Amino acid sequence: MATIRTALTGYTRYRGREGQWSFLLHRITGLGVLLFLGIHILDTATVFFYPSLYSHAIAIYRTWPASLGEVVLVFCLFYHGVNGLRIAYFDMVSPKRWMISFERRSSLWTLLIAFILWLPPAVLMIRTMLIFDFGMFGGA
Amino acid sequence: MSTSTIEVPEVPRRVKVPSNYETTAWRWMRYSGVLLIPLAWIHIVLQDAIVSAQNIDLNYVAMRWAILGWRIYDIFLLSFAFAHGMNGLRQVLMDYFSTDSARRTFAWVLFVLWLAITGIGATAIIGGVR
Amino acid sequence: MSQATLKIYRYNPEEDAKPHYDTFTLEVEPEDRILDTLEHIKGYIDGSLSFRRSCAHGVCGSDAMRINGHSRLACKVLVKDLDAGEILIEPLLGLPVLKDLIVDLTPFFDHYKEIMPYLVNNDPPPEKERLQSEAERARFDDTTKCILCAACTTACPPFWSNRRYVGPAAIVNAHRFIFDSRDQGTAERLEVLARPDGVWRCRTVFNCTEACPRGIRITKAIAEVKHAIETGDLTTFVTPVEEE
Amino acid sequence: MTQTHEFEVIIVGGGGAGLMAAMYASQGAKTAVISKLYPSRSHTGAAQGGIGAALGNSEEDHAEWHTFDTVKGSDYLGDQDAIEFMCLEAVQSVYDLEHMGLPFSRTPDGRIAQRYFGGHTNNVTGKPVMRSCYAADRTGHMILQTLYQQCIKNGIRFFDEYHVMDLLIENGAVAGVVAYELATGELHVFRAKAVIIATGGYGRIWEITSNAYSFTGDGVALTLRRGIPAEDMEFFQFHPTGILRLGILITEAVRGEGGVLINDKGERFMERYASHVKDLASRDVVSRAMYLEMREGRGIGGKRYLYLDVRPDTVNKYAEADGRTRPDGSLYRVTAQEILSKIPDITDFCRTYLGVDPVKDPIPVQPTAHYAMGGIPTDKLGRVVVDENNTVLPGLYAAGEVACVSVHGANRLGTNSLVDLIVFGKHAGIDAAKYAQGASLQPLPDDPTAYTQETIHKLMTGDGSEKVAEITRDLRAMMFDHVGVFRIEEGLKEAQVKLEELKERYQHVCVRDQSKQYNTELTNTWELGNLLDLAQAVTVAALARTESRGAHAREDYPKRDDANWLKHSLAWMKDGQIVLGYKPVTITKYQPKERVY
Ligand SMILES: Cc1cc2nc3c(=O)[nH]c(=O)nc-3n(C[C@H](O)[C@H](O)[C@H](O)COP(=O)(O)OP(=O)(O)OC[C@H]3O[C@@H](n4cnc5c(N)ncnc54)[C@H](O)[C@@H]3O)c2cc1C
Ligand code: HEM
Ligand code: SF4
Ligand code: F3S
Ligand code: FES
Repeated sequence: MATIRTALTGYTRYRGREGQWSFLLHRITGLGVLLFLGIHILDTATVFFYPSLYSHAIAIYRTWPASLGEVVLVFCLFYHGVNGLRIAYFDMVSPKRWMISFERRSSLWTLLIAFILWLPPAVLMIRTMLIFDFGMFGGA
Repeated sequence: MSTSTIEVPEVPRRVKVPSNYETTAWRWMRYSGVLLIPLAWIHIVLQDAIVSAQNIDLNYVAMRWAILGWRIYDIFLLSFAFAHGMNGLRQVLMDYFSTDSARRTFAWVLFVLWLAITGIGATAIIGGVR
Repeated sequence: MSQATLKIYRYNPEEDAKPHYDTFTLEVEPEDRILDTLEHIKGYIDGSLSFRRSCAHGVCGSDAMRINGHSRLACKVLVKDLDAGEILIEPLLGLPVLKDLIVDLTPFFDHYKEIMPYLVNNDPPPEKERLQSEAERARFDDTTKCILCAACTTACPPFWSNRRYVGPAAIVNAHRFIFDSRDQGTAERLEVLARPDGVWRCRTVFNCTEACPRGIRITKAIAEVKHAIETGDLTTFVTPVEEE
Repeated sequence: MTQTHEFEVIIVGGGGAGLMAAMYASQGAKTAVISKLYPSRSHTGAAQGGIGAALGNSEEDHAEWHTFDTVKGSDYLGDQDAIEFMCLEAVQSVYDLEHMGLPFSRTPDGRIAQRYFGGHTNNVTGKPVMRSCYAADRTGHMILQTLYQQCIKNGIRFFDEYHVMDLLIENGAVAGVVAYELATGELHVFRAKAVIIATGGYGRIWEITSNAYSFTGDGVALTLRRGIPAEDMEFFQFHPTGILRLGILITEAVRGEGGVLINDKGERFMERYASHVKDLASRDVVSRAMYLEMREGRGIGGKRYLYLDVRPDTVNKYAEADGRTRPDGSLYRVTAQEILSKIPDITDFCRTYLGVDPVKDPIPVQPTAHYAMGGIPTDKLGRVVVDENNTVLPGLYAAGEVACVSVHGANRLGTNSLVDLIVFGKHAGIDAAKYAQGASLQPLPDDPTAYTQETIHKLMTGDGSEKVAEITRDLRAMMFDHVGVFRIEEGLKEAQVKLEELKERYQHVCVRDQSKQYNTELTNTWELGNLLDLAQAVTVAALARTESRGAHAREDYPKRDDANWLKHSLAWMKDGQIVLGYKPVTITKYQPKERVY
């Protein structure tokens, strides 16, 4: 029991640095994407099993909270991907780069790259959301 | 006493380590992850940003799956992404449940879930829009 | 001379139902070690404050504790190294607290023993030394520095949640033998480390490397061990530590 | 509740000597190690420079040369049979360590690397010789780790964080020990046929010391209380280079690699005190030279410290002046990188505690209390001898810094302590197991823990008008002033008076923490009692010895006096007072000569 508590409160009681935060973010984004993916597989599968339900599902995706969620999802996937690549590169190709200076710098770069990659699709998606859900830019 | 510099022969050291599930899983996370970069990124940028849910409906899905390439693409995406994610979840749970019985239990649950959902997804992709 | 305030985690199982914090204010020099301040408190203010210590210069590994939230050796942190303001002193995380800053190290040493932390070589020894080139020796130099202080293992999130994880310190000590050209027990050692609670629980969180008072490149060492398990190759990926 | 355990051999102390003894004893007897620290935290781990053995891996060397250097270093007070035995055994012991896995640094051809150290010379040319086998600057750490690892491999029983507080002797033989378990506050009786004491030294008596908090001489103190004498207590080594104020050691290897000591005027003053080997003279010589420099006002800024300079420019300048060459004949030149790679830990200490980078700035140093040459008298098999006639106390052994064989005499040579641990630890272990096979357990006294319980009870119930921390502080400052590098009659007499006062004050301390678990206040308080007793033995023995020899430098008797003082002192404790006796030095090959470096 004590270990579970430590597991949950450790992040506030231990002042980890970049590594700890990128690990948490990697884990949260990974699990977030997985949750979405599970749902997404099931709702898409309705096209074969219950085609009539599909439009209901899609309708939910079209609401603005879902649209915002997708914006976040895209960030999660980019961050998780870039960070996963960073880890895989250090692990598989160049273990000697696992040193403090590299770790700190590369964690920040990862965040930055994920952010830059995310911006264009995010702008597009937010624009679409504003058009469809809020009738801006002349609406649809 | 010796002042010469006889190099000690460098025999490359190798050992045989029987490979086990965890080792394979670790490797899998990295290889599948790298593959997922094009697969997942293209998918999500295309569907969510460029096409967007606003323009997706049964017809769109039917049109897309009319092209065999997209079906193969989606099959790949499904198998890699979901297996990667489910194994990730299994690893996360292993951090929090350390008894063998708990680990066995959730490993089975996750396996069944993975099989079922992958099966459903694959059926849909192969079966197409009805 | 200036004043410092220390907020210290207190727990005496014979008296307290729950841990609490005590605050002490005392005169300090900027060059004082945190250990000096603790000794001062124990000597002059509250004799019951309990902690381990021995060498007082960072080589024995007794006084690892959490200082301002980081695993550190109290004898290797000077008052001036810390931000101004209250200094927070707590026991290591992830091991049962026995009293004040003293934690139960049994799980830690058990993991150390699990990975066969000794040279295995069943050939009859030569008359003189076994030869080893400077390059072979350099490969595991970094991991010979470990003083078993437990700062790393108790900074590791996977260890907080799963005490069965062997933890970075044990892997560091395994590394020291795995890449020693004289060792013959490596295959067996790697098998232990390939188990579910071996190296694979490491998620490269890096808290260990940041915490190590001996500056060991722990995450690098772990990555090299992972490689050895994965490929059986004990040479290619292993490089001596370079200066940053 | 007292638990009783039964073993054949009990080892008290998990440092280098204790673990070595455990490895060998366990091969022939049921063995356990009791240690007040986790073994890996013993002070052997702090040893930096190296372990001396005439392997001759880099240049010509012989065990006889090592023997002579040790005899000379000891200022002829070392017992020459034991020294010869140690220096011969050293070679095999170092190979044994290597076979156990010790990761020595290596020469280009793959052998154990060796380097210069103070007092180690080529007996023909008088030049320094590379005799110190090393693993970077953490040789002791590697020895301790390697031995601990081997003990784990051999499944040796450990009782960690148990303080041994009393030795049980029945019918003139060892019956066992009484230990206090820190985790529970309970007393344990360990019955044993043989007991090996390996508890290390007692440098904590002095204010500036390289020694750990736990170096409180428990072993010597508890045998002293049981009627066993302590030998040569007046000889305590002050290492020349401790970090200013903190006393943290900067190994002699820094000078071995070419570092030099510099005074306020920028002079390399050791040229004046030891024209041959200069900065690599024996420790007592260098420490005294430093004191004299500081006394003449040539300390840095007139203060009581000097510089140790290991910047590459300085090293190269003086190496050239000395005509120092590499083994292949080329000129000795170093780069900053090379220096850093040979002394990484020292560099770390300087950066952490002084904010000084040793390859860019000189290191402020002062002499620091370092090593106890004296201790429990033993023969060369580690058996404790209890009188002038070397009568053995059956079943009792001592090894390591706690013991006085005596191989270090009046001054220990650098690297010889680690040799001592390994060689005599091993032989004590072997002999104890052998003895245990032929002996039976002694009966226990009626109430084996009575004495210990009473001691603890007194400490827990004192009137509390005095503070342990204050007595400790006063003791250490007083001893550093009066019984330090230089000694003089008035100072020693004053120290004696002060010690009486301090012991009186100690009667009034009280342990406030009344809890059972992890009562470190109690153990600290008990340890202070040991320091006080040992300080008394040191002072009384120092006052009696009216000559200067090795580490014992009397300003009022500056000459060595072989006619009267070529003998070991023995100090007994009788009713709280120290009583002295003497026994002869064993001289085999080397007749005393004047000692010049
Ligand atoms: C900084 C430093 C550097 C040095 N460098 C060198 C060097 O380069 N070369 C060299 O030859 N020598 C060197 N020395 C000297 C040498 O390291 C020591 O003399 C030696 O390590 C002592 O070893 P030991 O086994 O006797 O004691 P230790 O290693 O100190 O072990 C003592 C053990 O006894 C235990 N103990 C103590 N009291 C009790 C008790 N009451 N009950 C139970 N257990 C107890 C402790 O827990 C510990 O395990 C150095 C010393 C210092 C301080
Ligand atoms: C886009 C490309 C991706 C890459 C490069 C990638 C890479 C990785 C890597 C290397 C790991 C292992 C981390 C570790 O062991 O420390 C990992 C873990 C994980 N991944 Fe991915 N991944 C990607 C996509 C995904 C997707 C699409 C999902 C969701 C379905 C996902 C879910 C997870 C989960 C849940 C974990 C476990 C996290 C943890 O252990 O904390 N990943 N990923
Ligand atoms: S690896 Fe570093 S932090 Fe971990 S136990 Fe060893 S010395 Fe301590
Ligand atoms: S903190 Fe833990 S996860 Fe790995 S890199 Fe260090 S062991
Ligand atoms: S007291 Fe030894 S490491 Fe701090």
